[in-house]
Amino acid sequence: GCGNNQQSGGSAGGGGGDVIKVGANLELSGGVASYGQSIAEGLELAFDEINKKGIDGKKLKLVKVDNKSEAAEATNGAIKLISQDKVVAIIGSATSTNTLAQVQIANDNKVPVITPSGTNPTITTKDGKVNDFIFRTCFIDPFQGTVAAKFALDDLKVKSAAILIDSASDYSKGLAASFKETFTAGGGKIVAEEAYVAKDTDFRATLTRIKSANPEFIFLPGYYEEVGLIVKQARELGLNVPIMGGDGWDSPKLVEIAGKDALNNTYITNHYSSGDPDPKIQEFVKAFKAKYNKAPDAFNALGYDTAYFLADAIKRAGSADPVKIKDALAKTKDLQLVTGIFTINEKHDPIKSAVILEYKDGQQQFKTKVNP
Amino acid sequence: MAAKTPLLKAENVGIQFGGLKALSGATMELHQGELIGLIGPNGAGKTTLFNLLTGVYVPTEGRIMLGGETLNGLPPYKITRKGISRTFQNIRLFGELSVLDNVKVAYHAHARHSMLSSIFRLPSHFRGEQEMEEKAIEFLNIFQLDSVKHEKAKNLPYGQQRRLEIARALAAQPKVLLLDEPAAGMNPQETKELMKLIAFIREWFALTILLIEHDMSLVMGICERIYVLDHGQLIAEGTPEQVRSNPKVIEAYLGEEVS
Amino acid sequence: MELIQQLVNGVSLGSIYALIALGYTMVYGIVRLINFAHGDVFMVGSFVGFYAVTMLGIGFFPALLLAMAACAVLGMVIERIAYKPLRNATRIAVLITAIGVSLFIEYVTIYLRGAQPEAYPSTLLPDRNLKLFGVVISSQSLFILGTSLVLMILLQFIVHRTKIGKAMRAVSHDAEAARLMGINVDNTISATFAIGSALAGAAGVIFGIYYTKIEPLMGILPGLKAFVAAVLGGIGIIPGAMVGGLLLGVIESLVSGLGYSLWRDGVAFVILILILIFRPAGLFGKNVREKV
Amino acid sequence: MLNVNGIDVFYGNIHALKGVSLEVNKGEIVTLIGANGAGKTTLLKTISGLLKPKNGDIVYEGASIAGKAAQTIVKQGISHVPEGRRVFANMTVEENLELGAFLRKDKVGIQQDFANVFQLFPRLEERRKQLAGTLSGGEQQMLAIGRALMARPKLLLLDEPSMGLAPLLVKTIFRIIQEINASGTTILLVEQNAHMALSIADRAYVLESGRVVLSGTAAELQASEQVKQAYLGGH
Amino acid sequence: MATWKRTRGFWGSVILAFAFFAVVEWLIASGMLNIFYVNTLFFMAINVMLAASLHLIIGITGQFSIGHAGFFAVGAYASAIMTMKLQLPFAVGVLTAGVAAMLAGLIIGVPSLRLKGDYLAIATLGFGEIVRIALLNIDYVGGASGMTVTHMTTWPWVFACLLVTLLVIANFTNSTHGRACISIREDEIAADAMGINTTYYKVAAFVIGAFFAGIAGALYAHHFYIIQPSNFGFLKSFDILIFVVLGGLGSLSGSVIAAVLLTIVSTFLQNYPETRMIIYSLVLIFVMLYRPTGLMGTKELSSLWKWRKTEGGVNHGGKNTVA
Ligand SMILES: Nc1ncnc2c1ncn2[C@@H]1O[C@H](COP(=O)(O)OP(=O)(O)OP(=O)(O)O)[C@@H](O)[C@H]1O
Ligand SMILES: Nc1ncnc2c1ncn2[C@@H]1O[C@H](COP(=O)(O)OP(=O)(O)OP(=O)(O)O)[C@@H](O)[C@H]1O
Ligand SMILES: [Mg+2]
Ligand SMILES: [Mg+2]
Repeated sequence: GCGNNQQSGGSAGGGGGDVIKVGANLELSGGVASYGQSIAEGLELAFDEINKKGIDGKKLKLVKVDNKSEAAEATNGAIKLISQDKVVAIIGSATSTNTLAQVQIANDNKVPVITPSGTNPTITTKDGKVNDFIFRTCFIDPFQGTVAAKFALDDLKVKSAAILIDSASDYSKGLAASFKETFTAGGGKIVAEEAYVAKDTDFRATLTRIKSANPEFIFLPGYYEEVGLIVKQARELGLNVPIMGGDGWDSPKLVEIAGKDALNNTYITNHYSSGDPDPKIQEFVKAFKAKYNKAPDAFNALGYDTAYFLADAIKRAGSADPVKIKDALAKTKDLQLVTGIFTINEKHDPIKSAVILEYKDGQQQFKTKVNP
Repeated sequence: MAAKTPLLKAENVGIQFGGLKALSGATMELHQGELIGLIGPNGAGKTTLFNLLTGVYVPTEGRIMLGGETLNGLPPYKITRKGISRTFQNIRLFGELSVLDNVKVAYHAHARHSMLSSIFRLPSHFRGEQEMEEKAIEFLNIFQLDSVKHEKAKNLPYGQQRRLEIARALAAQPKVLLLDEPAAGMNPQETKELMKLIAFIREWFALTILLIEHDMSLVMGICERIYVLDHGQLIAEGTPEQVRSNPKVIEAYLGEEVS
Repeated sequence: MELIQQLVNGVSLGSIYALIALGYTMVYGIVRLINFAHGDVFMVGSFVGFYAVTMLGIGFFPALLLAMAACAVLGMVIERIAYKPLRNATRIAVLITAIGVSLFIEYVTIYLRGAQPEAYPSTLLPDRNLKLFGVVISSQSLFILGTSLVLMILLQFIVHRTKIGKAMRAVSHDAEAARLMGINVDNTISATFAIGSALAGAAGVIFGIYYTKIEPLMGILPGLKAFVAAVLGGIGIIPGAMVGGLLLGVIESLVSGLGYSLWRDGVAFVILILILIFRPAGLFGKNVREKV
Repeated sequence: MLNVNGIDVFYGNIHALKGVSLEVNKGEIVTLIGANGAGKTTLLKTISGLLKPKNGDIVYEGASIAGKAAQTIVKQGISHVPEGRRVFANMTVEENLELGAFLRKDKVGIQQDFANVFQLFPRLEERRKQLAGTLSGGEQQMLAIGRALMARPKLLLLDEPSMGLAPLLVKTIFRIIQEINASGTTILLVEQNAHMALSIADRAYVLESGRVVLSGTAAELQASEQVKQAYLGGH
Repeated sequence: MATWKRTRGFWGSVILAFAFFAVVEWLIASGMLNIFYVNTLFFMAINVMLAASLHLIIGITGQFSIGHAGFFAVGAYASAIMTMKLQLPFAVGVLTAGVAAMLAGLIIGVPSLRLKGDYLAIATLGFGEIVRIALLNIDYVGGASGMTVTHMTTWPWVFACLLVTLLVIANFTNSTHGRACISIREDEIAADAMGINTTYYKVAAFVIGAFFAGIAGALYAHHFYIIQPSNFGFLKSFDILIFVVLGGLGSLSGSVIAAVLLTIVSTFLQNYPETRMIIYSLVLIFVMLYRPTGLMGTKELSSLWKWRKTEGGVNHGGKNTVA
């Protein structure tokens, strides 16, 4: 992402004039730079589109900061965006931790923060109390895990499963927890629970261990970079059982990394399918390909949706006042976006429908749609 | 003299490096106030003996005693504190430290102010540092190094570095001083001055000195007794006259007669 | 059976570490420089190979050679620009420029092509799984093990038996004295970097084929592991790097195989520290005491 | 054979050699004496190409070599035994000697020179496989000289070869220097041991604070009061 | 009287420091310093503490340690456990952080007795990684997702900790104990032969350095809301190392200046998200190419100042030079 919309911000406040400044606090360098950059691509595409029409005559201006994939830098970034750039809202970060690092700043300064992909439940609601200014675009975890467990039990009719999670990801842990709960409640048995560390490349040792536990099914909630390798190596080791994961799998790169053959007999829960004939989705895919010359992945889509989610709220708020924007964000209802039609619930989490997709020869095939 | 118990005594000491017996069965005695020479061909094991005496290497055989106390296995700094201090064949000063600080470091073991007193800048810190400074300057004066006391040691000319090494070794306040080729790299004139200096410090500090040197004018000129090593073995011991005329020494070390 | 499979897994992982560590320890041993950019040269090699295959449409061996050549040049350029001016500086100063160069390569790559991963075409080097008594061995991992063994022998030969190798070692101990022998110090160091970097490039391509996924930050962890392997084996000792790499791989696999995959690197480091405490110059390093 | 014409050499701001001139004729032993820090080592390093003169010229066999790279100069037949031995500590004695012949290609000749060096220094043959760094000071000095001889130089620059050597060896080395010279190698010898140096040299220069202050035949200098006072311990 | 003369410079700087404290305190209270600048100031102070503490280990004692983030992490987590889990006051947290890190320093000091140079470097790096991985696996402190920590770091705390750190390290260095450490750096064998207990001082340097890195950890944890093992990896250790080397190995003021400058550079580069790391890496390379000995070499700011002051007079400028 070598965007070049870096302009010197001379104007006084994000609300003044005919531009509205929106911050993006993303992982553009460091360990998870690929997620942050994907979100930034989606955001930029959406901002271009939105600015073609403008919002009540005003244009949105994206001010990005790089948090180096570090929590402290995420705090620094949020402070800078709020106090120096005077943005009306912040989009980011990609990971839960880096979003959590902004929560208190956002609440103290009354500037809404929307994370496109931070899935930790405590981001929006801590100890039963809603964080007023924090929102997210992505799914919360329990739902996907539940759907996956039901699918494994009812459709695949498996009795035993192994779980392999990304230990550094709350997302992965959340999915695994709800999967486990539903799966065991439905009479299934978890025969192995293993974990890996993000950015690993060799999973053979862990997979060998899983293999010796003889599961009928593997639940693998993780991100495509590792998932691709895990699926590939699992098949190499002769682990041919069905493998299932969540929206973190969704990327055209997954197929390239794992290989078409290895991906057969795998399933994911997702919010949408890029193969979905829905025009909204197809338009996005086309526009994205035109701009970036590649197919979008889940982070691209979430970034894109986050921009529209915010733009919609700004429009409804009729003002660039952060507090009003926050109120409008909280009232979002039946908004049609790429990753589903969504409504923000009282915990500031979106309610979206889910689909189950199966990989066949490298293509996502639509299996079922599940509503929450 | 032989009746008195020796100050420093090596009994049958030896060490092996891999297959190489660098030193074996070396026995020597140093009495209070003596100035002894240690000579021998290159690679005979002279420096190795120094390393054993100062704890740099631990002897694989034999025993080293200082005033009745066994030193075997003690770390070098403890041996230094017990009273043996040395210079090195290839100068090992603290290059980045000033001349003054080089000497102060050696006086460290005699400093009485604790780390906490320094951290909190208690009066004892200032007293201690003051005393160190005065002592160090005393040593520098003796070696005529006071004029360069703020120079970094590595910037001194060679001759001054050699002298600074001796000054530093003395600041550790040893009973026995070991000098490894103190005149190396000096011209005859400088060597003469060094001889005077060694004689002086021996008197002034009531030292016992053991020195290694290849410059026979120095060794024969000031040493009272001389030990001769060859191939890790002591081959001779005696007064300069005895050693000079010892055929074994002539064959192994001196070549023909020296003046 | 599981244990044997885990050992096989470990050896195949370890051969990758060894492959990277060989070039690392070579430069390390000769120039006494902790070349943190080595992992990034490895990454560049991987990408060069990838683009060569996907854009130029060439096969495995030409792509490998191209990547090696590109990395050799990159290595020499890095040395000339960032390390040569610091010949007389402290080693730690050069370590900082090495970190700088490492960050520079990583983020220029990200700037040019983004941080997203890329996948090597799986058709490049066919992979077959051999099954022996229930133990699965991939033909690619055998290939990697073989390659690193051959390279180890080759490197050992170059450094210890050839003239340029002697020149390298002489330069590493005393560059000025080496000049007095008639050795061209600059060229010798360049050659060292060229060889070490070419090896990194080769490792990059092979890594890409074996693991498929490559990305701009892929060099950081393997670079670190190679550093560990090199030190474990004894700095600058080529067979040491090989053994260090294999050992590291096996330890990691066994720890994961016991179900402590999250402790894997931790255990590896504990073992590393223990080994170093008992053998302060690494497994193969002679603990040459400084002669006083 | 070698003409140094008014060279100035600097270390940063330090003016180490100030317009030094000297000449060495074919077949001679020329010695250079002077106190510590006079600039003797600096001069040798400049001749062998480790340092570059700022002004002045160095002419060797009719061609200027000032500022040329060290390896070019070695190739032309000038070998330098550096001060402080500078042996390759982690290489064996044998490898050190091989490196001395780095630019040579005549295998037979190299073998012959190995034999010659071992004959001069039997101790080195005993320690063939020992790492040079663990040799004693004297042994290292022998190795350094042996290593330089392996290049079969026409002009040999020796920087304090007797430093740290046992008397017997000092004599041996001076004898060897004469032998080397007799076999046709020209020698420029830097020494603290002025006595010995002057006794084998044909001519000599005295360097003080970067300037040549005296020169003449060895016999003349030996007789000079000034030299006696300063460098011979004033007998 | 004599004592006063000698400590004049010392008390002078303490008074100056307190004046600075008061001014900043007033600016913050009056709202003239907005949260951006306050935040940058705190971040700077934390980095300075890290740099100063590593300076003691590498710059003064010459122990090549690249696992400093390990001590930092121990401090951060120890303090967070005190305040967040046990609900103890912040002061207890800060102190515990120091003590816990100190213990860690003691542990890593032990390999330093047998290892040298790169071997020590890799052992310390390994130690840092072990700390990080241990934290990753302890569910009590939140594992990979880390711990959220309430904001408690205030300017008086930051100032006090920073001042104590710098004073202790400067005082230690400018004493016979500091000289003992420097002598180890210069030549360990000779130091040993001069009667310096090298073992003791090497461990002491690790322990003191670790203590202050731990304190910095406490301030960090309570300023940035969340701590997570991944923020204490070896790249963080490198960041700290860079401060020390860029400032000039052996110069305390150099380390401080480098930490301040690099924090500013890093903050400023937030405006260039795409090229941030590229520019940063170029800064590193160019500073090292043009000043291989670091910004200050081994000199101290005070010595430059003293030198100028006493020019022509009695020269006692060497007294305060660290190296
Ligand atoms: N650390 C070591 N490892 C292996 N061999 C060693 C070591 N130290 C010394 N030696 C060997 O032990 C022998 C004695 O060495 P030593 O340095 O004591 O000689 P020396 O008598 O001091 O000679 P010189 O007069 O040349 O300094 C030498 O052959 C040397 O190579
Ligand atoms: N690398 C250097 N940097 C700065 N100054 C130097 C350097 N090397 C030598 N000098 C200075 O240059 C002058 C000449 O030094 P040189 O080494 O040539 O003397 P020398 O006559 O060989 O002395 P010695 O008898 O001690 O070997 C001295 O004043 C010395 O301090
Ligand atoms: Mg010796
Ligand atoms: Mg000289």
